[in-house]
Amino acid sequence: MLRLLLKRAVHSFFLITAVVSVVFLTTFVIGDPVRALLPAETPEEIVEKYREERGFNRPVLVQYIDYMSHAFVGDFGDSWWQRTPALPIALRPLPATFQLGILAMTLATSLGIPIGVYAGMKPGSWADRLATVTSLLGVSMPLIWLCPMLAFIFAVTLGLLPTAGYGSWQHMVLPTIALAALPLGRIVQITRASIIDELVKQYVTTARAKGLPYRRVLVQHVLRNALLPVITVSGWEFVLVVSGYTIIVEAVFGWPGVGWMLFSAIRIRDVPLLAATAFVIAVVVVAINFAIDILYIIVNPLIRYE
Amino acid sequence: MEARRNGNDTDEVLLRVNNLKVYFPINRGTIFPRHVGDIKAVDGVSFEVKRGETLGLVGESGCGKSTTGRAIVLLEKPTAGKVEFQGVEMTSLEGESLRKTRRRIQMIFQDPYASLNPRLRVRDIVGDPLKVHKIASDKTLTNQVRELLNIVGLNPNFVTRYPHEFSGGQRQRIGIARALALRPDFIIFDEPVSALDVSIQAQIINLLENLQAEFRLTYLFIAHDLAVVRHISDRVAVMYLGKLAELTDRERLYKTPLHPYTQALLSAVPIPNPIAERERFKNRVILEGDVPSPDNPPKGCNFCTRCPAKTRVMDKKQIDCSQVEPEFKQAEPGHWVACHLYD
Amino acid sequence: MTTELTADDVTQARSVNFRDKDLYRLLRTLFHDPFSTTAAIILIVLVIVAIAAPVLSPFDPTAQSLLRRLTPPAWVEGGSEANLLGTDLLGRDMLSRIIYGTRMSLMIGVVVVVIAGIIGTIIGMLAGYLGGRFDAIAMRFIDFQTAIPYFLLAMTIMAAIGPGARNLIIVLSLGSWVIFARLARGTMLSIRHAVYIEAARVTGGSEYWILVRHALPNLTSTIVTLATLELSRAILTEAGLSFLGLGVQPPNSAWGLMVAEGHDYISTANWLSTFPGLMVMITTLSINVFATWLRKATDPVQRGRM
Amino acid sequence: MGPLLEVKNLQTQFVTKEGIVRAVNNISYELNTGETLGIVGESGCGKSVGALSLLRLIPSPPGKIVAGEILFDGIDLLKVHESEIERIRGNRIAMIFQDPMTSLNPMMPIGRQISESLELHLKMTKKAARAKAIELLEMVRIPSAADRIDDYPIQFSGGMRQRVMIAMALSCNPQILIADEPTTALDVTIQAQITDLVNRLREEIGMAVIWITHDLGVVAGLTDRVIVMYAGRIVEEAPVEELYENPRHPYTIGLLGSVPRLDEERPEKLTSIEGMPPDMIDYPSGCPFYARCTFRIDRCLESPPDLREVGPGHKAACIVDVTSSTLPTSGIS
Repeated sequence: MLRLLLKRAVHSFFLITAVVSVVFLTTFVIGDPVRALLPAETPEEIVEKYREERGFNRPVLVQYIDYMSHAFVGDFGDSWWQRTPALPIALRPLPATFQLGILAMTLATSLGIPIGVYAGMKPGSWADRLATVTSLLGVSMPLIWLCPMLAFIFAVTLGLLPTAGYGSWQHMVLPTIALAALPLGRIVQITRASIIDELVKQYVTTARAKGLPYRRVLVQHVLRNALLPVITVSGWEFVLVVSGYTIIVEAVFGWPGVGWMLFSAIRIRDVPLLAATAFVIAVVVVAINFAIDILYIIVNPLIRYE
Repeated sequence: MEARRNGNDTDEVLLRVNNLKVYFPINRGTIFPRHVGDIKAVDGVSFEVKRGETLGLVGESGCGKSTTGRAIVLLEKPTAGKVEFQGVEMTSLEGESLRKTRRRIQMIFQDPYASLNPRLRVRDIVGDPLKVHKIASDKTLTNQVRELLNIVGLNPNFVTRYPHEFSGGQRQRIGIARALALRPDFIIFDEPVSALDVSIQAQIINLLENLQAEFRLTYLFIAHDLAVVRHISDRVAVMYLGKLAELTDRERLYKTPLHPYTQALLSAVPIPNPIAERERFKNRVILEGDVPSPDNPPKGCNFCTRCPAKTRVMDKKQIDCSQVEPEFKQAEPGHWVACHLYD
Repeated sequence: MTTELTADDVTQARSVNFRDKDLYRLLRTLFHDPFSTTAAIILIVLVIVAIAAPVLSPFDPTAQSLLRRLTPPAWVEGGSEANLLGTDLLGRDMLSRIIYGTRMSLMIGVVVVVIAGIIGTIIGMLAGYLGGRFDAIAMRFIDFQTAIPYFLLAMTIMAAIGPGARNLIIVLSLGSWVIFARLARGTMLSIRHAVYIEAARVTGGSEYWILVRHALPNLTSTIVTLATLELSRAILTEAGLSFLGLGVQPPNSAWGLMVAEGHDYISTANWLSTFPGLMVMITTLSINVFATWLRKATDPVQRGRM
Repeated sequence: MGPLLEVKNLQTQFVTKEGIVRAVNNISYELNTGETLGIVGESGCGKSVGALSLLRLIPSPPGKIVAGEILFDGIDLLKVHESEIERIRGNRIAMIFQDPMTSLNPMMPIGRQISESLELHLKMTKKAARAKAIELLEMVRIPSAADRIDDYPIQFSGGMRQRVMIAMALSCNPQILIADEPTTALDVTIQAQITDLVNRLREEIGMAVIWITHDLGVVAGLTDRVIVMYAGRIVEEAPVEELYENPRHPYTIGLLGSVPRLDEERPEKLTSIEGMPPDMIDYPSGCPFYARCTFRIDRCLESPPDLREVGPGHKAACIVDVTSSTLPTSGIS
């Protein structure tokens, strides 16, 4: 088990390295950071001088090693926009994203698992149809459309909630719903499939033949076994929420989270801030994966024998 | 001894397996694998099959009987040993010459559902071997397939159907037709009837016997069902944990088994006769425990952990079975056994 | 389940009595289900629209007319018959822009799926068939890339190499091929040890013959199903990136871009983002419904599941 | 005293897309206290479905018990409330299944799976149930039971798992044990261990056993009386010696001829039954065995023959008076 976690830690280290490397590669090698930094009409000699000062004329590999060694102590340089170290700036919006992300995942799992379980138990029932529709909509839903529509209906037309912004609970409602929609679909789908898979297994008949009431068989035998894949998928979805969905949702609702920070950094071409934000997101992703692994080990006693 | 049914008058050795070993390495790590042990599926097996006879190979699951059969047709790569077919060393063959030799040896598999490609029609399943070896032209192919279906007792009009349209017994017949297409000399049956119901099983067994007589075929019949093996075989080999325990002709094996494992195995088989079976039930030799794992077989005789005759060996011969491995040798002419009792 | 008679046994017992014609049977199951029928029809229409965009669109999608700017759809007060779905900020005809947007989105999606599908399938098949070190390395790479927060990297890469349809295709293909590779490898692995493959080997079939004749046909249906799902994902990601200004650029029309352009006018001119967003939704939903049917129809094991 | 269990005209069907599968068609039999009854038949003959129906364990949908009565100790198991039958399941009637690999919950320690029913039916405390579970594991001869009680099924071999299943089934001293092909998935030496174990425990507990199998050998040694099923019907029923010595239904005769035997001179050919069992959806209106029968006459097509008395305690569902000696030599290959 320890081996597994150790393996995971090594894997995580490489993962973060890879993300930072890709950012380095795209911004410093493919893109030209100096051009991005200076106004477009800067004369060539000033650009060259600047290049030299900042060390951008050194060989790429040297730059890369230099960059990575700084990155691993959390030094991504100063943000070009705020002129202060980039990492603290990138960390600041993290709580806001977690607020939304955790709320959305709680909503998605607390709705999705019961719907999925019920649908799996009774194929063909209304719950099953609801599950089918939810999961299909979930996997097909374009966030770029869902967000404006939610804003239009609840904020503009009904005037119940603010269109965008941060602060009160009212501000959280729409982004949370938008963020929960996609994971909800996926969780319903996997829960349903998992329950169906589990229910036809022989041990269920054994448990019923023992005289256990159906409800007890379901809770004590089936549910626990069926939830294993649900945990894995929920973890993946959480990862997608904080590293993908949130970028669009925060952009639409003006929510000051990491997604919004990333988008802003790209828009204003603040390379250090972009790298720092990407690093933060990668670390969060790794941390979530780690948490899921540990949860999985706790819930699945058999992992020791695999 | 009963006369051989299939007119085996030549005594020509068709297949000679010598000290065959098939080990499956246990590796840790994927990119830089470390070898940490072996599953010794087949661990030094030797036997001969004469032209026209049926050699039965019995044993319980995991004893290596299927792996032996698969190694003969090189579906598994032998770790060591020789497989000589009509004087040709099989293990050294590659590419085209291997494909040519394979024509002579065919194999029938256990699971009639998995052994037919679900996306091909019967015509293609049975006709493919003919096409591969360029025996039939496109024109004659269908007719040849129809004829083969007829031989195995299927309606020739089934050529355009897909495997899922057939029952288990019918599928097994299709598999047999496919094997027969190349007019082989030798067919290896890997549990050909164990997935089938009793009444269908009898149909297939009868078919196999008819085909053997008609085409002068030689069979290696691998199965766990001792009664089926007794019915179809001329000689029988018993396998336990990767090694042969006993090998002799059918009558002797079933009437006077020498190896304690064979004795226990035969005693464990329930027979469909209530009065006799009740008696057997009372006197049954019940082996303790399970078969040990082939990645860590016992030292000495591999049967020593369950052997009821272990103390007898100690008393009579002063041999510790858990230390000394018995040799597989003839206890009497034509009767091979690996047990210290017959040293 | 101890029940001896599964549905499959029944089908098997029955099917001895009839001859199936594959395509016929497939189509019959399609038209049996009104949802998949509708989805199929919508998809056919979309493809026709994409191909015949120049013929079908009433206006040049780039033609601006400041006089007619922000005309609402025809059925709303102030709308005109000429611009069925209204006009945008610059007075361009919405219907024409949506028609060209269909062309753009489908084109990008299809090209991505074809590129990623071919590369991924080949690598996956080889990994599965060759096994050994090639497989181990390919697998590590695939695992790794799947774990990386993809949308984040897509954004940085697009920011670095510059937006536009061609770059979008490159980036989306980079994200998609691993999924094909993983599936192809998995299927290949299960097929490699299938008894019928061994049977083909025993009858003397060459490796090439086995791959083409026996392995490939068993691979196609799963790959095709995955391709439809990936098409939907590519369209969603493209829309998301275009929405953030990192995808298709004006004056080209793309659904995501149009939603973004209309975003600030959500309270005054909601048709600007409603219709293009709806198009994304309809397209991905139809694809997913179709894919669900396809999976069920081609894989009997999946029957009864989602 | 009346029989312990009485099954009357039981019919179980499955609704599928293709049509209604008539898995069990009107079967009736009795089981006496302490008796061992064998139910023999090939796959798809309805023997397992029939057994599952006894405890209402048929998955529904698609399955449904459409008619019949199952009288156990004076009550009709098909009519009582679900909670009532739950009190009987695992307590007074227990069941073991074919595949020991999948019959246990892989995620639950075996001790817990045994003590569960002890707590449920015998109202034992957790502690007492655990102690009893160890005792039961020792009874089925699991070595060092006390150490292994918290192990998971994956840590046991197939034979050992089947022992755990038996311990679980016998935990509440049931009056009836239904054994649904419990040794089919096991090797023959392990099968001998299990049949020996069940036979001994049966005598100790004094329970009745319904042993369902396709293996005519297993039935011969274990049972007092045998029922032969074909296509969802009972075609023959007789005391075990009588059935093997004097089979009176063409199917039973064919079945016995199909088995290669260890105990007799090897016949030149097995007498196989040609053809296949009937389609359970397009169920034949006459005798279901008609198409494969060598004794068939036109009258067989009129209606499915009822079981009729052909000897003391011996019933067969055939309108022709057949014995193995009247076997026509032609027609059977």
